[in-house]
Amino acid sequence: MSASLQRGINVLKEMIDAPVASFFSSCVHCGLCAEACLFYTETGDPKYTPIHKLEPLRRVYSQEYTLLGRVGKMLGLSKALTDDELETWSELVYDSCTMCGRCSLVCPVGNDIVYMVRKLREGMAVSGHAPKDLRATTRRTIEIGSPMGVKWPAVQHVIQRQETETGLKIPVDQQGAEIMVLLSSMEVINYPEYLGALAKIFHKTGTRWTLSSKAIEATNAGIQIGASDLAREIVARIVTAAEGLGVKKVLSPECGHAYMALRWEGPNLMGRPFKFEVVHVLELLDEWRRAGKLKVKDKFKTPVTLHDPCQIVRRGGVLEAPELLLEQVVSEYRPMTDPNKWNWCCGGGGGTSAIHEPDAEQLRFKAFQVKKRQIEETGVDTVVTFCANCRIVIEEAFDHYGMNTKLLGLTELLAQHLED
Amino acid sequence: MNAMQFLAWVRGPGLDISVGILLLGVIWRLLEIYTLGRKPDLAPARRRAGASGWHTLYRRSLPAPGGLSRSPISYVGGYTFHIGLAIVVFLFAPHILLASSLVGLSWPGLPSPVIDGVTVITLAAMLVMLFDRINKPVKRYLSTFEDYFTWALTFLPVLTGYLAVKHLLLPYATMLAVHILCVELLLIALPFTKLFHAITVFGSRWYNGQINGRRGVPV
Amino acid sequence: MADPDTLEKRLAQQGISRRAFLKFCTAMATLMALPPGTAPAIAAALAKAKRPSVIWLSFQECTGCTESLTRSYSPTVESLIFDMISLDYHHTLQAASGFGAEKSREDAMKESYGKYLLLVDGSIPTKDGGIYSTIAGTTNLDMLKQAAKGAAAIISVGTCAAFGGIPKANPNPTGAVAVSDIVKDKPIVNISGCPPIPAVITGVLAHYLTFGALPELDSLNRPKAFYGETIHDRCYRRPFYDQGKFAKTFDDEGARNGWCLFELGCKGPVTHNACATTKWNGGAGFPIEAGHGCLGCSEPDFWDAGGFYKALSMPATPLTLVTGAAVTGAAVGVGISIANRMKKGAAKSAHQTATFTDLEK
Amino acid sequence: MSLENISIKVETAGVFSVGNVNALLSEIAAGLAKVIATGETTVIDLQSLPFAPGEYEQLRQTLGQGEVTARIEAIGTSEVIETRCPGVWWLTHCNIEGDIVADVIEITAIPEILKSQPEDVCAGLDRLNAMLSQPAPRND
Repeated sequence: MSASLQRGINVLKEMIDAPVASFFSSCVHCGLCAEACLFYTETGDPKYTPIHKLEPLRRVYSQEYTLLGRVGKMLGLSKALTDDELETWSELVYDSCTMCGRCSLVCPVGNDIVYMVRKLREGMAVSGHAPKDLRATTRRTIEIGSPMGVKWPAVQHVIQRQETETGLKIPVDQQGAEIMVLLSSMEVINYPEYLGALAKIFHKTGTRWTLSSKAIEATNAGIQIGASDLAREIVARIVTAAEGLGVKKVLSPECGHAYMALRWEGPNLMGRPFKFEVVHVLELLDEWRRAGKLKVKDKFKTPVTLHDPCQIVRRGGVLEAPELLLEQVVSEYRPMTDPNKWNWCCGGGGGTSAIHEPDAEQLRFKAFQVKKRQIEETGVDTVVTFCANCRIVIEEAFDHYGMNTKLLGLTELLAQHLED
Repeated sequence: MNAMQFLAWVRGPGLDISVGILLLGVIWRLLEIYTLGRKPDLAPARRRAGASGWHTLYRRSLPAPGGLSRSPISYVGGYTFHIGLAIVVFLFAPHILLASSLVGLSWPGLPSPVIDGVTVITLAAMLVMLFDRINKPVKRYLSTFEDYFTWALTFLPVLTGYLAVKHLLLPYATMLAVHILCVELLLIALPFTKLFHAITVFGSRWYNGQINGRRGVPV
Repeated sequence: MADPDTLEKRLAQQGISRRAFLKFCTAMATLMALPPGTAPAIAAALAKAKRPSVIWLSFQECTGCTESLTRSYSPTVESLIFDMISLDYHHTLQAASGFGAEKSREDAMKESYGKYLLLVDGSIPTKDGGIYSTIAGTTNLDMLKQAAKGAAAIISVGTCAAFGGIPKANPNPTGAVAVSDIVKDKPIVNISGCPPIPAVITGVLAHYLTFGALPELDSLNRPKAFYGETIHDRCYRRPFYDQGKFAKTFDDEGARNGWCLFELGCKGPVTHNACATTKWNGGAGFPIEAGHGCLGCSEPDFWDAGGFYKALSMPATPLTLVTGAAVTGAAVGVGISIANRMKKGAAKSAHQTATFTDLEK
Repeated sequence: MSLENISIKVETAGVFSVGNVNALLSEIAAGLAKVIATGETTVIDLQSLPFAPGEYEQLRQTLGQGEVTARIEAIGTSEVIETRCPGVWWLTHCNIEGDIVADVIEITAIPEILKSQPEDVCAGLDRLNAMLSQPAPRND
């Protein structure tokens, strides 16, 4: 079996619902969503207008689910969707959309545009129009268990190193632990100190926690590419492991879309609520902070600013915790313009960072200019964030632009300054 | 057909037909759109969605932070012509009379000179919006025939209404008839074009507010 | 050799002074709604005016127009004008009857062929060969056609002759039409109104008499001098309209304060006539001054224009399609809704679970 | 039962303040300025103006009565009044029955109608000469 246009359209027909119909019926082509999209603001190319990226979905909606559209299609007044068009749109739906959801926030008629992009990607994926890099990533996640091809032995190696560095035991497959911790491949490869930081914090709070050898990977390429069937398979691994261990909470790591995949999409993919709670690491830390369990010995002296990862803040709803935690540990925090839910994307969300085509990469760097401006306006040279993907994208961009700016993970920063 | 026959037709059968089509279209389209249904969200809500939908209904009436300076014409023009239209449509004495004869409700209106002024401002704002649509790359790129067509359908009733009241161009009776005819065309087109946003805007904002409200994000 | 038949000579013969003649010309200017400064021009023109023959035909009418004219409150001027015309046939006013009357009409038509002025009041029934109104065995239709042939011009007096009027109102059982629907090859002046203002009738006659030509006309062939503006434009209650002050009933505070009658159905805004300035009954007033809205009687089809007590902005007829439209809309909506759900259901059934190989073509 | 037994309450309309009088006074002022500047006469036909009930009387009161009042008896009575504003004349022409046939305000030094007309002067002279040419009555 293989991808086909017909399968794509069929999936779109499944995906279209009352909100989609309402949104398309409300659009007045005011173009304000363009101003919210970093791919438009940084390039000035009108084809990056968010609502325009949804044209294929709109066509299917109109032709399949409206009486006038059906009649028009029958009379040959509107053309059916073609593979060529979808191929053209692939760039708009994947390369130039990070599903950051900023457009959904500004639309004057209230259209949730990113809600529809997510649906359109379903059709794009099974009609074979997802970028090949994303397809490869998805394949690795399904076959190997991780988008970056990280296997359990590699994780074990990280565990051992962090145990040595912290002098603390990192539990694995502990039946009845309170919290099961997930990691993202990026953390395993690029930021292993995150695991050590967690071990320290759990040790100080006396929390019984565990990793699972069956489900270490939190990221979900199925969500990014827009294939729910695959996303479900990936989520199911975590659900099986967590429910098998009988944990109360599953800790989503510093990774944007992982939180989206598990916290908000997971139960819908599985078709049932979970028997455990999905918590983002910052939510947990903030809970402890409020309970007085998180005391810092000193503060980070360098002024910092905060980059809010879209999927955790704007789309995930972890709105206040990051700033409250940051203010606890730094002596000077200078918010960016458009902070919190209004923040601009790093340019690499929604699977975009996995696309390594030269055009897509150049576009990503161009889109990063908005973040660059935001950082420069604060006048600081240290940026804190809490998404491994954002970190990679931002660091790449720092290199690209030759910026001498440091980037820190919030959890690690906290761990470093905790009371002994 | 002379002016009075024309006027009698638009006030009689014309109004009947257009209001009929409007009603037919609105009910049809509302059912068409909102019976598509949606799956229940099985993810446990961070916070009960509660009145999030209603909040968003209100919140989206205000410009997004920074939006006003980034798209001043869209916002200022948009506000001006929407508010202007509302004032002219709902606070001009003869219109109130029409409403009271159709639905039995009446409310105080504004003096004619005020309505005149608002009408001129509304027309100007609509012209600016048209100019902006042609001038601004994004808007021009997005625009289809429908965008210009619906603009004309909205502009003409205001223009002809003004000309009728001011006795310009055509004799009053003829212009009044043309005005009513233009309004009738607007009513007929409303359910089947983007003008339907006048109704679905509430549903769309509500959905957006509700979807994101469960996640704890006030949109 | 002075023509003894000019007005100036006749007045002089009657011992009327030049000063009296000037006064008369001032009155004429007022009558014709000409600027008062034109009196000298009128005087000059009148000095040469001839005495035309006039034939007045009454068809499907109520004699209200004749009543209006003969009860005019400035009889001296009118009588002077009637002195100036030779009214050769008017079956209500003339003394002769029967064959004698008809003969005088035929004689006048023969003698002044091509020169006489034809005044018509009443509409002309055309259904069934026009048999619904006959005079001396001749249908109105035939009589009009005959009389029109030799006429220099035709003046349609009253809305019936001008636009068909009440006889033409729905369902128009006699197939009534206006003079202008039958006569196409003669200049026609419509002096509409039900009845027309007497001063307007005499004003048009005076104009013809004075200048030997018809006055300037609007698109409905009405003299612009009298029908150039709407009642609304010249109404003394207009400021209340502009302020948005409307009487809601005929006995409310607004009505007592003389507020605008628009909401009570006044057709002033769409009615062209001189009532608001010329007024009726010797200047006593006009309908709006008496507290009643204008009916719009000088406009075509005023009888069927959606009700005298319905404001212009209100529906002329009740909305009848609303219920049917709502039911149809609901039916269409439910239909498409069911079809959509079936289609979506089918799409779900057709769903094949995707594997990663399904992402490749 | 006679009509007197029916109690009828007569209500007179108050003066409407719709602004016609002021507009007209401005027009009159402009006419006066024109007379001063160019000597050109302005004539305003009061019957072609839309007066609200009471406004006509209000105008009459405002303009008032000045130094000159004249009556002309020619196919009915005409009353010529100079108002309190010299140069502003109010002419009311009535027919033999006493109905008003023309009602105008003339802004000029002296209304044309007051002047003796050359034709009438000639006619008067003719009549006088005719009288003179008759043999004088003999005193018996």
